[in-house]
Parts: sequence; structure tokens; C-alpha cells
Amino acid sequence: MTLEQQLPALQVILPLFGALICALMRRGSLAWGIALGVSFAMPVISGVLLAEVLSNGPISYHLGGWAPPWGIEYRVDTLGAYLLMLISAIGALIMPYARASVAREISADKQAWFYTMYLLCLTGLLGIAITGDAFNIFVFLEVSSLSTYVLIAMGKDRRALLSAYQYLIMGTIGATFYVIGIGLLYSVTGTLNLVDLTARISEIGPSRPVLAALAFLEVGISLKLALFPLHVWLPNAYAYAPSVVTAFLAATATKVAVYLYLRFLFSVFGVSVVFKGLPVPEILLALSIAAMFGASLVAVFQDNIKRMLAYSSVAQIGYITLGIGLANKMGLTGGVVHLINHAMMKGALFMAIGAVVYRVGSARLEDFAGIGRRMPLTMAVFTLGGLSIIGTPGTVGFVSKWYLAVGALDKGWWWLMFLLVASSLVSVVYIGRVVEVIWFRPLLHTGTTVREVPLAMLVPMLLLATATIYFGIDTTLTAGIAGRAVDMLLAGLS
Amino acid sequence: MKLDLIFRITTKLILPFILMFALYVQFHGDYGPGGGFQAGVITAAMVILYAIIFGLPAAQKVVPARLAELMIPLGALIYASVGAVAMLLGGEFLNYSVLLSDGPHGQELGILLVEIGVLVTVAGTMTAIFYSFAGRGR
Amino acid sequence: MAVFSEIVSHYNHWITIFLMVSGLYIVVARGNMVKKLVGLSLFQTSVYLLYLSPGKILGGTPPILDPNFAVYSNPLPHVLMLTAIVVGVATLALGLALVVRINEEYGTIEEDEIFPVKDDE
Amino acid sequence: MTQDAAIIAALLIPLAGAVLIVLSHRHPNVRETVTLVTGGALFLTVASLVSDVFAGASPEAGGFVIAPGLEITFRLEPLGMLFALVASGLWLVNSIYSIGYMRGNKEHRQTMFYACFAVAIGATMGVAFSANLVTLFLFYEVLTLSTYPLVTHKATEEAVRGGRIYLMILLGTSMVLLLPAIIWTYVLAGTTTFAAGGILAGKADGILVAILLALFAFGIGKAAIMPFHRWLPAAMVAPTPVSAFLHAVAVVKAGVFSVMKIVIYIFGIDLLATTGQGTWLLYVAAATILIASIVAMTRDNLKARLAYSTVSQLSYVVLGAALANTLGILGGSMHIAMHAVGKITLFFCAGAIYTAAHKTKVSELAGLGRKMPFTFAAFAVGAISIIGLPPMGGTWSKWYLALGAMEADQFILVVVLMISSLLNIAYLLPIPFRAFFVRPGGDDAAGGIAEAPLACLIAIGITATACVLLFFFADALYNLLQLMKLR
Repeated sequence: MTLEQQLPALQVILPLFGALICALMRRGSLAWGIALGVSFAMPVISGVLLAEVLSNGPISYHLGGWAPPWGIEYRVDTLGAYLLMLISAIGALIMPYARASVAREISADKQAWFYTMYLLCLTGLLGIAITGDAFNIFVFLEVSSLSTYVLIAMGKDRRALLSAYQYLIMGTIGATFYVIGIGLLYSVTGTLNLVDLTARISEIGPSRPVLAALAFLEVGISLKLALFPLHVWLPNAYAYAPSVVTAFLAATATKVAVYLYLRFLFSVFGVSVVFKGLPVPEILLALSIAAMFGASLVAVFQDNIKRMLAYSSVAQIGYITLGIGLANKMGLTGGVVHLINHAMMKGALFMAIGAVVYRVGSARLEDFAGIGRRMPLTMAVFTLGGLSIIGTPGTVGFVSKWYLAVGALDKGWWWLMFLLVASSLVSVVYIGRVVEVIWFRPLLHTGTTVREVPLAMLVPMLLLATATIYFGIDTTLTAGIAGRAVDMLLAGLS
Repeated sequence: MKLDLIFRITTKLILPFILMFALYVQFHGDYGPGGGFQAGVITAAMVILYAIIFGLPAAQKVVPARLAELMIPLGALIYASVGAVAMLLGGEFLNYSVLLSDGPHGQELGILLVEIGVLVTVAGTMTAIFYSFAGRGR
Repeated sequence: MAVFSEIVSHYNHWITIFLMVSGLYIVVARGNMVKKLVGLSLFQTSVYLLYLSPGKILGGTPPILDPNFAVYSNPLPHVLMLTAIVVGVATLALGLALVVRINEEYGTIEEDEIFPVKDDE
Repeated sequence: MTQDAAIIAALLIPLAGAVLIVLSHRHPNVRETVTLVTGGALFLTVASLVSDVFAGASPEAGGFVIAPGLEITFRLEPLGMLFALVASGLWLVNSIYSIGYMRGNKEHRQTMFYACFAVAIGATMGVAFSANLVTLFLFYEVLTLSTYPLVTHKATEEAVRGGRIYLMILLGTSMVLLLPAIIWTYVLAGTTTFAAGGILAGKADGILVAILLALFAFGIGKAAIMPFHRWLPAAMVAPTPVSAFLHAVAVVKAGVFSVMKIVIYIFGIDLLATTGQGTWLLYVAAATILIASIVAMTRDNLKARLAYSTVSQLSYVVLGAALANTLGILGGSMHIAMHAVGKITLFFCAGAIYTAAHKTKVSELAGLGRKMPFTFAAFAVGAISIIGLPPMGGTWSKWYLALGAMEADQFILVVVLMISSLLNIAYLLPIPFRAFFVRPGGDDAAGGIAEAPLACLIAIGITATACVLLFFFADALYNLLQLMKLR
């Protein structure tokens, strides 16, 4: 087989190898070097895969040479490739940033382990996006989750331990629900291959075990996705995890769960089962709206900015699930494109916060007073990210909002459009609060140590911030591909 | 303690048999129930038993904590390398058939190597878990 | 009567459901972190049963090719559950490790004693 | 320079200026030169397009599609031309004035100030040239955001609070009302491109027209129709050049310009006139005119009084749009220019008074006219123009508005316009009167007060002259606006 044919496997194996080698290292900087190399290779691979999928259709890779549906199949289609690209790009941006930040926040003897866990997490996330086997998804889900728990527990604050524990309980319940759902499906259909499952479920139709499986899967994935009100693990986990971890997780982990949601709702179960068997769209819409308002309102009252942004993430996930609930071309495109858009803006925001933590050592609002004068670039990144969260035209946030609103109106739900725009008004309040403090308050930390962060941290942030503007204007790479993925998902909808 | 003596002697006596049984389970995995997971746990049980009877320091003299920790990625690395070798030989990842010119024998060899990897990792993991819990809170 | 036999004939599922629900109940209702983990394990164990019991085929033998037998049990659920067990063990180990660390930091593993502790933001 | 290149240049020159301003932050003289050069270049670029518009051309540029319905396109038409000309011309004058003011008051963070100013004028050009609602909205929001740091420039508690109100009202109305209106329009009409005769005709009727009009009219918070006018007085904490920019050059003008443009090119005046669904807006505008004038009389703070005056004057333009007939549109559009020139003069004078004498209250001005005769003379000129008396430019716009009201058989509105003029006299003219003819209180030792810095005076002189010139050369405006394709 040529190298190009091996790419789907390499996408997952390279970070796995990287993780194993990192585990053998004792020096953090060596481990960082390996993680950096692997992270830079990832977008190259996923870029080639994406180009291949867009021009020639889905790629299938038979692991171990066993043909599906018996063997495990790695299957890259438009949606999967889109997600691979997202995860690997964020990973590649995070790694240069990570070194200094990790050196500041994690003790030297644990740094090699940190990079091991990071690469394992990357492996898991990429694996979920690439595999075409339902049980394999569970394995990768747990690989990424277990490493995530460890990463979160590495936070400096002792509450990081509690958050990791809390996440572990919730996450395991979620994953177990997922396996239960898969088990039910397996006992009904006798297959685990996603493509095969799709065919067989459409033969069976909405029978009771299938609907039960759907319910279990939906709840399980919703836990991972932090769908309101199953989000309680997320704010603490994001708030107390090391800054790098927060940025990475916020940009990727929940997105992968959304991918699973899309995969199961639209392709495995198919629109006919999901939308006729259970009131899935109605539930999703109601919960999404609750998330958009509830979580945003809570965000307004947070003093820890990481926590504030974490609640904002819950709200933004609401937008994504709203698009799923709309289930029409424009709405779903809005949801899918918001996956990548939200990853960009939240990545930028959390990296900016991480930079402040690097210099000031705190993420409390009052410690940000006047910091815009000492760290103007970092705070410009924060401001741009914030504008994107608000959905200002010219940023990626606006593109998502436009699609969602048009999707809502296409259904004739003008009230939903108003709710959508009204909820972004709440985000003006919490972002505006921070912006006022960083630019217009007198400087609190007058020490000379508070200045711009090293270039390796600054450049990734600036790149992401630029991306939030660039992809707000040229959307061929984001909305264009998302649109094609949506066409694929909606193929079953008559 | 007198009872202690009986424990010590018995342990010393059965340790080789535990290891032997582990290896049996390991290599019989081809033909019957068994394999690297079980063998790894049994191997670790040997170390753990030794540690319980003779104390943690004595056990760590035989199997240092660092070794146990190294075994974890090492075993997985053996596993993954077999897959990678298969890739280099032109097959898919973990396609053992290409390891030897004869497909089924290649499968056999591949599984054997992979199971050794599993043994190493599982034994290492179990021992490491035991060490880290036993070594705390004194 | 038909209903009764319907219920009894699915006894494996009833056991699964019992384990599942009691496991979840322990996770929700207990404040002790170790007990919660035990509940979580129980919950995961129920899944093993869910997979394994339909895999057994009446009159089937272990799936090792033998000219004397024609009916084999389905091996796949066992493989899957082996993986799930490993995952479960890893989760439990990690959970316990976290509890140990929490105990070191807070001096307790009771949730209702930890959560009132206010760290200064 | 070809026409479409000139359009793009008009957008890029201010941006380039902003970048250069930031780069030259260590050298104030270079920085101010950059500002002035940018202003001059921008004005010349815009002016170079005037002859084309008179020739009946409507050059286009852009055509960049972000998403279905999200298209960035620019097209020049007479109304946009007028607005761009007024804004770029006054910005140049305002820049001259800013330099005098900022240096005279030794303000801090001047680099950020000038940079934001340049970005804001660029956004204003974008609003003026926009060919569809989406482009308009994009630059409308950029304008809001780039002026926010200007409003909070002083970074005091009060400034931040003012900025908060400014941002919340402008962003809030635009996001919650304007954006849905745009999306709704897109879904109804399948496009958001401005077209002669409107794009909603036949697509919407009955109460839906009224709802959409309400979403647009209130959604454009910059037009300051009551009850969304609070941001204007709140923004008074900003330095005076900013106030001039907000009230005269760009921000409020962008608001009423957008209302005008939406009425003409989205609804179409025929749709509004035949369905009568725009009538309510007439009364809201009339009420705003009267109430704001009355509130202005009660304000002692000079800038606050001018702010409420602006609220009132803006509704003249809205009124003109809501009349939905040729004369009303003409009067309203003309008022954009007339009010801009008049109001900027008044603000420049207020700023000059603050710079020279540090006085902000009307009641403190007694006798100051002797010390600053030029400033107060200019103030009187601006005031007369706002009131609408000859020989100042403001006369003509009010004249056409009144004619439009007559044509629409809305005699009550004619009365409203008359009363409003009286109220204008009542709150504006006492200021120069008091300055010139009332003797200062005995203890008020106004020694040492002289005219403001020269840069300020030059700017004041230019705009005051313009007020007079516009009276005599109003036919140029008339001819330009006649080219507008209303149907």
C-alpha cells in the first residue's frame, strides 16, 4: 500500500506512538518536542485526507486487513474529514503555545506525563472522528476521556481534583450509556459497523429496542457534549484545568461529541427513525434555548473568567444543538459551521486568558484591571474573540448566527430568530464586562513582570484571532465544506 | 510472628508456579481461553503477593517502580510496532498476514508478539497501580 | 400467565436492569466518594451482562473450530467486554487515585464535607 | 482612478491611515500629519466620484459572497454620495479641530483616539456606499464598535458608564431588531440588495410591512428615535471632537441615512404610501421632535442641550422618510447635510468654550462673548441654521419637509414643524445672547480667557461659512438628490 493509502491509520497511530514515546521520557522538553512534531504532522495528514474526500468521496481503511462489516473500518467522509481538520489544526496551534504555559503551571517531573496524556487525548479525539465502528468509538471515547480526567487533575488548584472526579463520574456514566445503546443496537442488528448499522436500522424501522438504543445514545452523548442541563461538569473542569488543557478541550472535546450526535442522529438512525419515533428535535430545541439563555445568564455573574467562558461554551453548544434540532439545510449548516467557528473563537479566548494566567497567575476578573495596556496584543485577541462570541458582523460568530436565523425563518419560526438574537445580547453583557475592565480600569498589577507573553504563545493566539475574522468573510473553507457535509447528512430527509 | 514464616515459605514456593501459570495462560491463548490480559494480571499478582508478604521495599528491589512504569508504554509500543511493521511491509495497520510469506503463520506470529506486548503493559500497569496506592498514606 | 412467562424468560435483562439501576442509585445517593466509585463499577458491570447474555447461544460451544460442532457461541461480545472491562478497571483506578489525592488535599472523602469548603477565588 | 477603484480606495484609505497612525505613535507630529493627509486623500477620493454620479453612473465594487444572502457589495447612488461627501468633508475639518482640542486639553492616549477615528470614518464610508442591507449592517456595527473606545476615551467611571449605555443601546437595537429585520427581508424577498422602488413590494403587505418598518426604524438605534435615544446624551462624556463626530459627521447621520435608504430602496415609497403602514412612524417622529426639544430646554449642560437638540433634529429626517413622497424624501435627505454642518459648528464652539474657559454649563456663559467673539458668532450662525432661518442652509430642508407634509395632507405635521422651530429658537438663541449681552456676575473673574487654539478656530470658521454657503448653493444638493431613483 502506498503512503497515501495508509494516511487514515497514520492519523491515529502517530499521536499514539508519540504518546508512548513521551511516556518513556523523563524530560518535559523532550516530550514537548515529540508532541510538537506529532501535532504539526496531524494537519498535514488531515489536509490531504480532506482534499481526497472532497474530490473522490469517502475513504475506507480496513484495519488489520479485515473487511467490514466484520473488521474495524476507518471511514473518512466529508463530515469526518472536516472534524479531523478542526482537531488537528487546533492541536497544532496549541502545542507551540503549550511549552511556556505548561512549564509555568505544571511541575517539572510531571511534564512528560502531561504531554503523554495530551497526545493520548488527541489520539482518542481523532480516532472518534475517523473510525467507522460503533464500539471502536467507545474505546476512543474512553481513551480521550481518561486522559482528559488526568489532564484536568493536573491543574494547580486543589479544586482541579474535585472537578476531575466530578467529570469522571459524569463522563463514565455518559460513556456507559453510550455502550448500553450500542449493545441494544448490536443485539437487534448483529453489527457494529456504522454503515452496516444504517442499512439494517432502516430495514427494521422504529422498533422499541431501536428507540431505546436511541434514547440511551442520546443521553450518553449529551453528557459528553455538555448539553444543558447535563453540563454541570464542564464549568469546573474548564475553570481549574491547566490553561493549555482548557483551550484544547474547549476547542475540540465537545465538538467531537457533537460529531457523534450528528453521526448517530442523521446517518446511523436516519432522519425517519429519529424524527418520527421520538420527539428529538423538540427536546433539542427546548434544551438548546434553555442553554443559550440559562448558561449565558450564569456566565454574567462569574468572577473567574475561565469559568465565565466555560458557561459561555455551554451556551454556544446550545447554538450548535439548535442547528441540529432545526434539521434543515440552513439551520444544520449553521450548527455544523459553528462547530469550527466556536472552536476558533473559544480557542483564541482561552489562550488569551492562559496568557494572562501565565503573567499574573490568576484568572479572576479584578486581576485583569487595566491589563490591556501591558498586554495589548493578547487583549486584542480576547476582544476579537469576544466580538465573535457576540456575533458581530465580519466575524465567524455572525456567519453561524446568520445561517441559524435563516434556518429558523425557513421553518417559519420567527420567534426562534428573536430568541437567537436576544441570547447573543446576553453575551454582550458578559464580554463587555471583561472588556471594560481590561481596557478602562487603572492597572492593578504594576510590576514589570506583567507584559506580553513570549512569541511562541502569542503567535498561535494571533493566528486564531485572525482566523475568526478571515473565516467571517471568506467562508468557502468553513461553511462551504459544512454545507457539503450537511447535504450528506440530510440525504435521507425527503 | 510465627504465622509469618509459613506465609513467607509458602509464597516463595508458589511464586515460580504463578509465573509458570501466567506463561501458560499467555501462550495457550492461541488454542484456548487465555492471553496477554490474563497472563499480565497473574504476573502482576505474583509481584503483589510478594510485596504483601515481604513488604513494599523488598518488592521494589525486585521490580523497581520505574521499571513498572516503563513497562506500561513499552508493552503498548511492542503492540503498536507490530502494527507499524505490518504497514511497512505493505499491509494495513495490524494486518499480520504480511509479516510472513505464509498468511496464517504470519497471523500467528503477529498475535503472539502483540500478546507479549499486552502482557508487558498489563503486568506493568497492575504493578504500578499497586505500588502507587500502597506507597501512600503511611 | 403469558405476561408472567414473558417476564421470566427475560430474566437476564431483569438482572441487568437491577444492577444498572442500583449502580446508578449508589452514584447519585451516596456522598462517599469511594462508594460512588463502587456504584459506578456496578453500573458498568451491568453492561457486561447486557452484552454477554445474548451472546450465549443455547447448545453452542466456545468458538474454536472443531469438526464435531456446528453451533458456536458468539465470541464478539466477549471480546468487546474484555475491552470494556479494561476500560472499567482503568476508570476505577483513576477514580480511586483521584480520591486518594482529594483525601490528601481536603482530609476527607465525604462530598458533604468537601463542598462547604470555600476556597478563596 | 476608475470608479470602482475609487470606492475601494475610499474604504481602504482610512484603514491604512489607522495603521500608519498606530505605527507613528511615538511621533505626535507625524501622527497628526498622517491623520490630516488621510482626511484630505479621503475627501479628494470621494469628491472625484461626484461628477460620475452627476453623469448618472452608479459604479459598483465588491460582490463578495460570504454565505447565501450574505454579500458584501458597494454601489454608489446619489444619497450615498451626499452622505459620503458630507462625512468625509466634515471629518477633515473635524481632524483639524481635534488636533487643536486634544493638544489644548493635553488628553492622554491620543494614538488610540486618532486610530479609532480613522477606522470609524472608514466604516462610515462603508455605510454610505453599501449596496445591500448586509453590507450596511456590517459597517454599521463596525462604526458602533470603533466609536465605543472614543466614547469611553476618558476612562473615568462616568465615561465607562456612558460607554456601556452607548454600546448596549446601539448593539442591542441593531442585534435584536435590525438583524432580524434584515434576515426577515432576505427570507421574504430572496435578496437584500437596494433597488429602486423597493424589494418588498408584492412580497409583504398589511401589518407585516408595519412590523418590518418598526424593526428597521427602532433597530437603527443610531437614528435615535424615542425611546432609543438615551445613548446620545450618555455619549456626551466623550471629548468634544468625538461628540462632533457622533452628532454631525458620522454616527447619527449613518442612522438616519440608513432609515432613509431602507425606506426608499427596501420598502419603496409607493408601498408605504399606498398601504399607509408607515403613518405611525410620522407620529413617532413628530413626538420625538417635540419631546426632545422640550427636554433640551431644561438642560443646563451645554453639550446635553445640544444632544437633545440632535435627537430632535434627527427625527426631521425620519419624518421626511416616513412621509414617503418625493418632497419629503428630498427634504429629509437635504437635512442630513444641513444639520451636519450646523450641528458640527455648534459642537466645535462648545468644545472651544471648554478648551478656552473650561465651562460646560449654559448658565456660566454670561459675558463670555466679549472674550470669545468669534466662537460665539459662529455659534449663532450654527444655531440659526439649525432653527431654519435664512440665510442659513437649514432653511431649505425645513422648507421641503413642510411642503412634503402638505402634500401628504398632514397639516398637523406642518404645525409640529413650526412649533419645533420656535422651540429651537427658545433653547439655542439664548446661548449666544447671554454670552454677548448679559453681564457676568461680579465675582466671576473671567480674566485670562481668550479664544481657543488656532486649529479649533479654523475649523469653526470653515463650518460656519459652510452653513451660509449651503443656503446660496443649495441647488447643487437639490440637483444631486433629484438623481435618486425613487421608483
